Amino acid sequence: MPHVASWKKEEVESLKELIESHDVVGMANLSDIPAPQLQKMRRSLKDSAVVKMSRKTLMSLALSESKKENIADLEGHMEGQPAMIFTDMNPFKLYKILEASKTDAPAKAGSIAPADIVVPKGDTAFKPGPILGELQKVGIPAKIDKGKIVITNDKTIVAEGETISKEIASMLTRLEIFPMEVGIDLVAAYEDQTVYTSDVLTIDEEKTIADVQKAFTQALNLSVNAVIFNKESVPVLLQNANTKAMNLALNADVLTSKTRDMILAKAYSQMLAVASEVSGKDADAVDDELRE
Amino acid sequence: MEYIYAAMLLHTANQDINEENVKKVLEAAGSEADEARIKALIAALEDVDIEEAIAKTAVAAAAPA
Amino acid sequence: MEYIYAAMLLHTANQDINEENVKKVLEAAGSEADEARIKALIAALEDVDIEEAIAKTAVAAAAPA
Amino acid sequence: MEYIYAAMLLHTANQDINEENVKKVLEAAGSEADEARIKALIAALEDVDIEEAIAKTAVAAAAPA
Amino acid sequence: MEYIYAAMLLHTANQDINEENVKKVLEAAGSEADEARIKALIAALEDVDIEEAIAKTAVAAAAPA
Amino acid sequence: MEYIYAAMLLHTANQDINEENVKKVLEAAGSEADEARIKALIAALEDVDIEEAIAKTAVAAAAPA
Amino acid sequence: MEYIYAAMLLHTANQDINEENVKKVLEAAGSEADEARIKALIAALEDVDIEEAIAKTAVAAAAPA
Repeated sequence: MPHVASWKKEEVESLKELIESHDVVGMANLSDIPAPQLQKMRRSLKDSAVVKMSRKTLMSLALSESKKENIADLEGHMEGQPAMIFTDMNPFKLYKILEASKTDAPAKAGSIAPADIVVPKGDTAFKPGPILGELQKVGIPAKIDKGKIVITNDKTIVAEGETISKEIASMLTRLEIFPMEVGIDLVAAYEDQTVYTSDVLTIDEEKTIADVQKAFTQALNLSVNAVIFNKESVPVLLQNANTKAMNLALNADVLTSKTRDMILAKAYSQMLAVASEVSGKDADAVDDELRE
Repeated sequence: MEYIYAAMLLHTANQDINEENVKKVLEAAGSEADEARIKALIAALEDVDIEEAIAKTAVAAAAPA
Repeated sequence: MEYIYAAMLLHTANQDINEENVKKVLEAAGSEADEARIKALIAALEDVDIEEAIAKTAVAAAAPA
Repeated sequence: MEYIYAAMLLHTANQDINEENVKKVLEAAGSEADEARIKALIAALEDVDIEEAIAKTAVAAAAPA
Repeated sequence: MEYIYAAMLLHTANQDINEENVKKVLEAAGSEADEARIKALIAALEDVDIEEAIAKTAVAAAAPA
Repeated sequence: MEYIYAAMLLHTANQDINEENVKKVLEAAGSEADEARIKALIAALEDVDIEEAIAKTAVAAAAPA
Repeated sequence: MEYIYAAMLLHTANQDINEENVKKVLEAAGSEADEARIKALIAALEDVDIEEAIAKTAVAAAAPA
């Protein structure tokens, strides 16, 4: 090992210890997180994860010296202001927790819009003044109405993926629109010889629910269509059987306790239908009670 | 309504809906048979498609539920 | 539906819906009168208040329309 | 509905819906088998395409019972 | 579906839906009675209220159209 | 529904839905594997196009409308 | 869908949906068990109430039917 300062050696050793003592090692990007917020997040993660900022070279060293197989691959995922996260949580769960803890933040000049940024129509807190011109200048449709500045239409002023200009960033802040999400970006996580990147770590809960429902529906369909008896399929099979039996009884005019009233009513309404046709031709062709 | 039921009965039994038949059915049912009304009914039914009228009921009844 | 129409005819004419009457009506209509079906009809209608049955079902069918 | 269920059972099992069979099924189910009703059932089903009648939505079925 | 109709038949006739009865009904209908399927049916019916299941059809049928 | 899920799992994995496999899956899932029910399952699925049966709405079939 | 089926099987059998169990079931079904997908499944299902999701399907299915 080349000559390095002893504090650096110690830091690498401590990172290595953390790597060895946790199942999951994540590589995060802490760019744009204000210090107080980072403090808060660290505190809330305290029992489940350790966040460690260090120099890239030291982290690389610690990763490459670790005996864990493939963990050195994490090196390729250092972005922005990299930090390491150590936890025993399932990496998918870690990602979910970090995403959920992100908070809204004001736009900064030069930031990339994470989604379409829309200025909604409606009243603003602004009194008439030069701000009207400034709004119009950045493309926000505004006018004065009853002593207030009002935005006349919903307006997408920055599309997803576009860079936010200085003027727009400052206007969004004045409008109290905070389009950015700030928090710990987990870029990749290592567990058990595998490095998972954020695209893999993303969980779509709605899709999971939809899949659960789909699986159940498929199982129910299969049970009913193949006439396999279980407690889910039997009620449906009973309903289907009942429908078929009722159809047969009603279509063949078989009087049963369940069909009797309906068949009588059917005869009656058929009679009324014929009577109405008949009385349409000649009112005297029907008796008084059938005349409308 | 007896007159209509009588006509429908004859129709379903594939019998002619004429004065004689309607009268016969009504009398068998112990109902008074008014000649003028029977005549009017038969005349009116000439332009009525009973099957169609009945079929319409079915549709109307099915629709609401 | 002949049997049903016959029953409704008798009901409307305020006559008893019994074997003899149903048979008489059906025969007057030139319809074959099957004893078993007549018996079944009468048995099925024995405890039934026809007016009520019609009213109940008709209301239910008409209401949502 | 026993008679109808018995008919559906026989139909589904590809058996003839005749007096003997319906009676046998009803009795096996501990149900009273009334000859007249059985005969009436069979007569009623005689002219009916059962598959079609089963599949065809019945008017009244749509009405909330 | 024979098994289901057999169960409904027994239910309507106020008989126990047990192995022996279901088997008896199926055999009377000339249907093969598979013990395993009968068992599965009975097990599934343990948690099912037949009346309620059937009643739901009516509701479901009434809701949509 | 364990048996069904086991069958679907085997189907999706392109494995034979036979006694041995179904049993293996059920046991791996800590579920009691009843031989008779497995046999019944396999018999029921024999002539069934699973892809089709999975996709075909079972519940809507109940709707007469 | 194998992963979901495996999870549903475990759920129905009242077993824990954890890595070990899902893997065991998938392997018994002759399916390749990808660790990452299993982990993702488990993390995703942690916040999902399977019973509730199923109940909603059932309601949705019953309503339009």
